[in-house]
Amino acid sequence: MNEINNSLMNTGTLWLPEAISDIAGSVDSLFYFIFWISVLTFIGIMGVSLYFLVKYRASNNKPKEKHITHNTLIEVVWTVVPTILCMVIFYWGFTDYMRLKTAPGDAIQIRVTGEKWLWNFDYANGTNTVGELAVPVDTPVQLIMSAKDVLHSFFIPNLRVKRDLIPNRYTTIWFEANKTGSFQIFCTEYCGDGHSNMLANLHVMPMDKYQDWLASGGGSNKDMPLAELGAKLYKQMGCNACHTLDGSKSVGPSWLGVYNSHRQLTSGKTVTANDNYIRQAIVDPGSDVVAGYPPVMPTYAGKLSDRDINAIIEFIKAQK
Amino acid sequence: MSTKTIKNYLNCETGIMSWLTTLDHKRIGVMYLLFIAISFGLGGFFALALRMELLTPTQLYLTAKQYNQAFTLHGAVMVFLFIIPSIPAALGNFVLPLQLGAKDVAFPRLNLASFYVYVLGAAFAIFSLFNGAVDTGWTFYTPYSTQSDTSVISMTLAAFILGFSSILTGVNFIATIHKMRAPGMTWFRMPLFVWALYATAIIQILATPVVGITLLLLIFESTFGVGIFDPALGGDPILFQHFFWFYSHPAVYIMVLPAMGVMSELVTTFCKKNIFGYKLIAYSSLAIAIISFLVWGHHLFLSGQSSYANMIFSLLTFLVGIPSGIKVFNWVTTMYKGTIDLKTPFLYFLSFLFLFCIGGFTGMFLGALSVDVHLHDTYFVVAHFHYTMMGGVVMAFLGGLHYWWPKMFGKMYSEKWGRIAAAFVFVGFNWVFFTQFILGTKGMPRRYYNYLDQFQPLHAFSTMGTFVLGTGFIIMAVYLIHSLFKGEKAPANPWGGLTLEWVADTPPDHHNFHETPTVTTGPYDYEKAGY
Amino acid sequence: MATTGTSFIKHEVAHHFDNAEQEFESAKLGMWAFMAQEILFFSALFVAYAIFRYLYPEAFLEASSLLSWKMGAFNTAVLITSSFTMVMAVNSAQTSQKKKTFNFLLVTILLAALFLVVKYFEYMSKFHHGIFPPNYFNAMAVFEQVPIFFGIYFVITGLHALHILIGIGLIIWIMRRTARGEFHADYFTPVELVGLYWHFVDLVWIFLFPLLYLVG
Amino acid sequence: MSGHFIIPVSYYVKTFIGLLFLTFITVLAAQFDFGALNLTIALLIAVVKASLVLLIFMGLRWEKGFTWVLLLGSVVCVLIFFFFVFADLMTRGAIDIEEAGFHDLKSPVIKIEKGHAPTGH
Ligand code: HEA
Ligand code: HEA
Ligand code: HEC
Ligand code: CUA
Ligand SMILES: [Cu+2]
Repeated sequence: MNEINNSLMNTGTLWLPEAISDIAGSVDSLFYFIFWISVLTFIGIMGVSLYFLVKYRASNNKPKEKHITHNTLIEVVWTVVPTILCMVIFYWGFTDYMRLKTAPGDAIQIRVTGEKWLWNFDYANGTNTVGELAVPVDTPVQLIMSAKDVLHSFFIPNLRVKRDLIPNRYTTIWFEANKTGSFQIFCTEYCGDGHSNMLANLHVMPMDKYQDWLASGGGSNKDMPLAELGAKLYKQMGCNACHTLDGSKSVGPSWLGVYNSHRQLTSGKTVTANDNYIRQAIVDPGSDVVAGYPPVMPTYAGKLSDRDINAIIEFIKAQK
Repeated sequence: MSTKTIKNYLNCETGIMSWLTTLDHKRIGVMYLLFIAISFGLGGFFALALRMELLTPTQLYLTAKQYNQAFTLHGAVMVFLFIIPSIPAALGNFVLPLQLGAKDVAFPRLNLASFYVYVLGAAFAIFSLFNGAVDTGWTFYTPYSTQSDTSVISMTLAAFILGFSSILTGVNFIATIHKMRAPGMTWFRMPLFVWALYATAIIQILATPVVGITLLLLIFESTFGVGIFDPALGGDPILFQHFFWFYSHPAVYIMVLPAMGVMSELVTTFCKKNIFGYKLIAYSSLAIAIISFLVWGHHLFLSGQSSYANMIFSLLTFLVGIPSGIKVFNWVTTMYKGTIDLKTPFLYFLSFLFLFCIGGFTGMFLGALSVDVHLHDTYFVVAHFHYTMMGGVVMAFLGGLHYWWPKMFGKMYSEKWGRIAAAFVFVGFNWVFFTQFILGTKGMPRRYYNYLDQFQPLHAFSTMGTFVLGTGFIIMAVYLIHSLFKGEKAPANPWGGLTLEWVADTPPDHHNFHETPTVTTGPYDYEKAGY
Repeated sequence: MATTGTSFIKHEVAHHFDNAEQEFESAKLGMWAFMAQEILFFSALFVAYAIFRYLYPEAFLEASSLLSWKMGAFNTAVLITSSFTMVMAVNSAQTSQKKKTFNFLLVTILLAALFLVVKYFEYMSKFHHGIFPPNYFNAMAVFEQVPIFFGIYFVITGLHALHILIGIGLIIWIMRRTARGEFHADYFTPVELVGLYWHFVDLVWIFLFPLLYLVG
Repeated sequence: MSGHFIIPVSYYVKTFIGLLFLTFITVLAAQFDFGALNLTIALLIAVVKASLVLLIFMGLRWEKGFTWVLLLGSVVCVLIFFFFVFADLMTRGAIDIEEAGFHDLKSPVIKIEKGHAPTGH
């Protein structure tokens, strides 16, 4: 699967990124409606002020006049007109919101679990991915979301959808993408150190491709060389949220030079970071905790196949 | 009682103890001012720190945790230590009794107590800074805040204590406004700044205790567990957000209402015109205060709040725009056929008008449900609230500060440098934050330490603006401090203001007025004054 | 109303007020504003209570049955009585009856102390059965949300008890001033204000008693 | 003389007796089960008691307008607080039917049916 190919900055209109669903388009219309009302009112207010500033400067001597302190008509106008505008905006915003909120009954359902700091996606057929959400184009998709630890929020800018994930509770969003390609997913509810690395990719693909993808258990990596797969998993599984490759300390230790080095554990023991140790660190992170770090790494048991783990080990080896 | 001497409140007693134990509202106001300036510097320091980090998409010089602490402390310091007390406690304390023609606030001792409560709260905040800081965001959302290993408890305690300082100020102002008005000063002869402080005081009294108890509950939650915010026990984390915003939304009007009051003073004085729609402005302050209690849910649109509640809150949110608009239009109309004098305070008035309108209009974007789905928790929100808080409230604060500076210290500052600094601040501010509107609509989430490479040009541009803004503040600090020592002596009424504080000496006497003034007209009767 | 007796101290109106009337009214207004603040302070707790009672009615029923309503009822009576003695103290101060004021205040304090003693035994018996705030809760309960009830219970009664402690402090303070003869028909503001505060404490309990002890 | 009012002691005595009596009624009423009315009855009595304390002991009855405004204002605020929080709580999942199907978790999405409150961890 390719990297994100649709930039947020360079597509779409001046203000908004490209919209890839009908509702997103409608949201944009409202955005621009408010935008132009604001711009016009703003120019009006500023223009009038500027005119007064120039016209009634203290240096412009002017005859003494009775001060105007009331004008019922104008006061009513500037109360009533904004009120009406506001009600229009409210109503429009609300109806679109309900459309954004209420999924059609036949939507494909995908479960999303947010945890510090990665996204899990579970498909009905048992396929499970981390950080990669694939959906068919022109088909309604509903995400049933919940969080494992703290609040997270699932945000796809191109679809104009966003919703918080809450522990012990389900929230949902739905969308129907009308364009294929890869798009950015963000976590937008602050969730700690890895918040800004809690990213994922949305892949919108034609139905047949989607079916293949599902059947192969979330895209086949069979042909990829191990080290390359490791590099891919490093990003896809969210290891990069906590581990750097350049030696700088993040939430977890950097992977630079880890392989075969001596690791000081909180238990007081020192061990060598061989293949077994790394494997253990991945599937049961709580067992050996490196000194100086909090025991916060999630377990990847069940999320990574043996081949995946081997691939990551190869990748870590390569970080010298 | 008041013998005619050249003594004023600044030099009638000397020595540090005479300040620390003073019951004079003017001195207490000045002490607040000092602390608030320091807090602003501290908050600004964190702002610079976090903007620097955002120069590059990945790590520049802070770790993720340090960055998170930086924006949390920036937000918490700016909100709790700086902006909430800024206009009411510093300027209001100084000006309110003077404008009412009173000798002091109703409870001078309580006033001093509220100052010390503030200092105590500040001490806790500083303590938490050195005790591991906080990394929860200024909103302290659960369950993250009950799990974070940083010093959340001391910071929430700080906010709790600071809340009480604010409540005491509110209680004091209510009693003062009701009972201490000079003879002849009816409700509709009160200056609009007083009206604004009155509306503010109501919110302070009725909203602040809720955040107090909320933060207390948070503390208990993380120490003993109360369970009500903890999903693992069957509690509801969204409840915390309800509790928090029940206060914190009205709190934004605690900030902006006094700012609007200052605006009304500035526009009349520098246009030499009776204000347009006095009563409407006064009532709209009350209207805003009341509506402000009904809209807190607009911060929860995407939190899992029910759609019914979303609908109600969205509808009510739009209602706030109307009284705010009334004020804006009234100020503009006041300029009509005025005698406009572009002095430094009036420049801040214009900045406020410009920036607050942008801040307010973008609030309308956020209030619209479907649009908020896209914009929530992006830099658009960051830009919105900086336009209202910094662009609105801080501009008004600076305007008020420059307006009353001669009265406070008896010295004039350099008008030329004042204008230059105002220009720097205005340009720098737009530079930093207008950029962030575009970042936000394009999808850049807030509270992000790392970001996508494609956002870098705008982020870097925004960071550059910070230095222009900072320069403006440094210039200001220099000429204001300079004026204290070398400034020209200020006349009693440098701007030709008509409210009662300009009747008092400059700086005012210890007892404010030599004899209690009697009021016979409205506060802004410039027509009678010959304009 | 003239100051009666020589054992009283004449009250000086603070310099920034025009007269005693203005001083008294400001103080009272300020106190009422503070009371409004107190109402909101407790309101959040009541809202939390209402929500969880609505969500988990059975758990609340079970939890409430673990409390002793007899102790609660007794304490309610104690507080009401103390409110009465307080109001009598204010009345005595208003009529310049120094000795009576002092005695009524004393009784009020004793009643407040009695309330706290009962409360102490109540807490102790809860702790004894492993009923602690949720993090330390280790009692047997059928419903899983029972700890939430007790979380709320401990916070709300704890804060109420704190208010009582503060009240006791305030009453001691006005007792000393009463003994010095500062309060009389011309000046009794502090007595009246402390009275307001004390009644508020009673007010909160009036709601707490049925809500916490008598769920059913 | 405004502000200074001295109320006859008999008022206080009567109020005191009334309050004790109402406490007794509260306890008495709790011994019977009125079903859904239990809470209403308890609250009703509490409100009457509170009003007595406010009006007589705290002297609100003799106070001027603004005190009433303050007090009613704070009560209204509390009601707003209650009302809106409940507006959220009671309608979660209500108009978005799709959402309503998914609360097998022990969570306050919507009210857990009577008798079906989950037990054990
Ligand atoms: C001083 C502070 C201040 C002020 C005054 C305001 C004013 C307003 N705010 Fe803002 N707001 C904040 C500070 C402030 N805000 C903060 C700090 C946050 C984020 C907190 C956080 O999450 O960290 C926030 C967040 C915030 C949100 C939540 C966004 C989100 O997280 O998704 C919303 C949503 O509705 C909102 C709306 C509004 C509205 C409608 C107003 C209105 O009051 C604006 C009214 C003014 C005008 C509209 C302009 C003048 C009017 C006219 C000229 C008349 C003509 C007008 C029309 C025709 C519309 N604000
Ligand atoms: C009053 C409120 C206020 C003010 C004035 C400011 C002012 C500024 N803010 Fe802040 N900001 C908040 C309130 C405020 N902010 C809040 C509430 C948040 C949310 C936090 C959260 O998410 O939890 C936030 C978040 C926030 C962010 C988002 C962080 C993120 O989401 O990752 C950013 C990023 O650019 C930012 C930048 C700035 C900048 C550049 C300024 C500049 O305007 C600052 C200019 C000031 C200076 C440059 C200092 C100058 C002073 C001196 C030179 C010394 C003079 C001193 C003396 C005389 C003693 N702020
Ligand atoms: C939530 C943050 C987080 C994520 C995500 C994370 N880790 Fe870690 N990791 C840590 C922390 C903290 C440590 C150090 C403490 C420990 O050993 O448990 C660690 C330690 C390790 C170690 C031992 C390294 C050493 O220096 O001895 C390995 C190997 C490792 N992680 C691999 C991974 C892999 C592979 C992934 C992704 C599939 C991953 N981690 C994702 C936080 C994380
Ligand atoms: Cu997950 Cu932010
Ligand atoms: Cu708000």
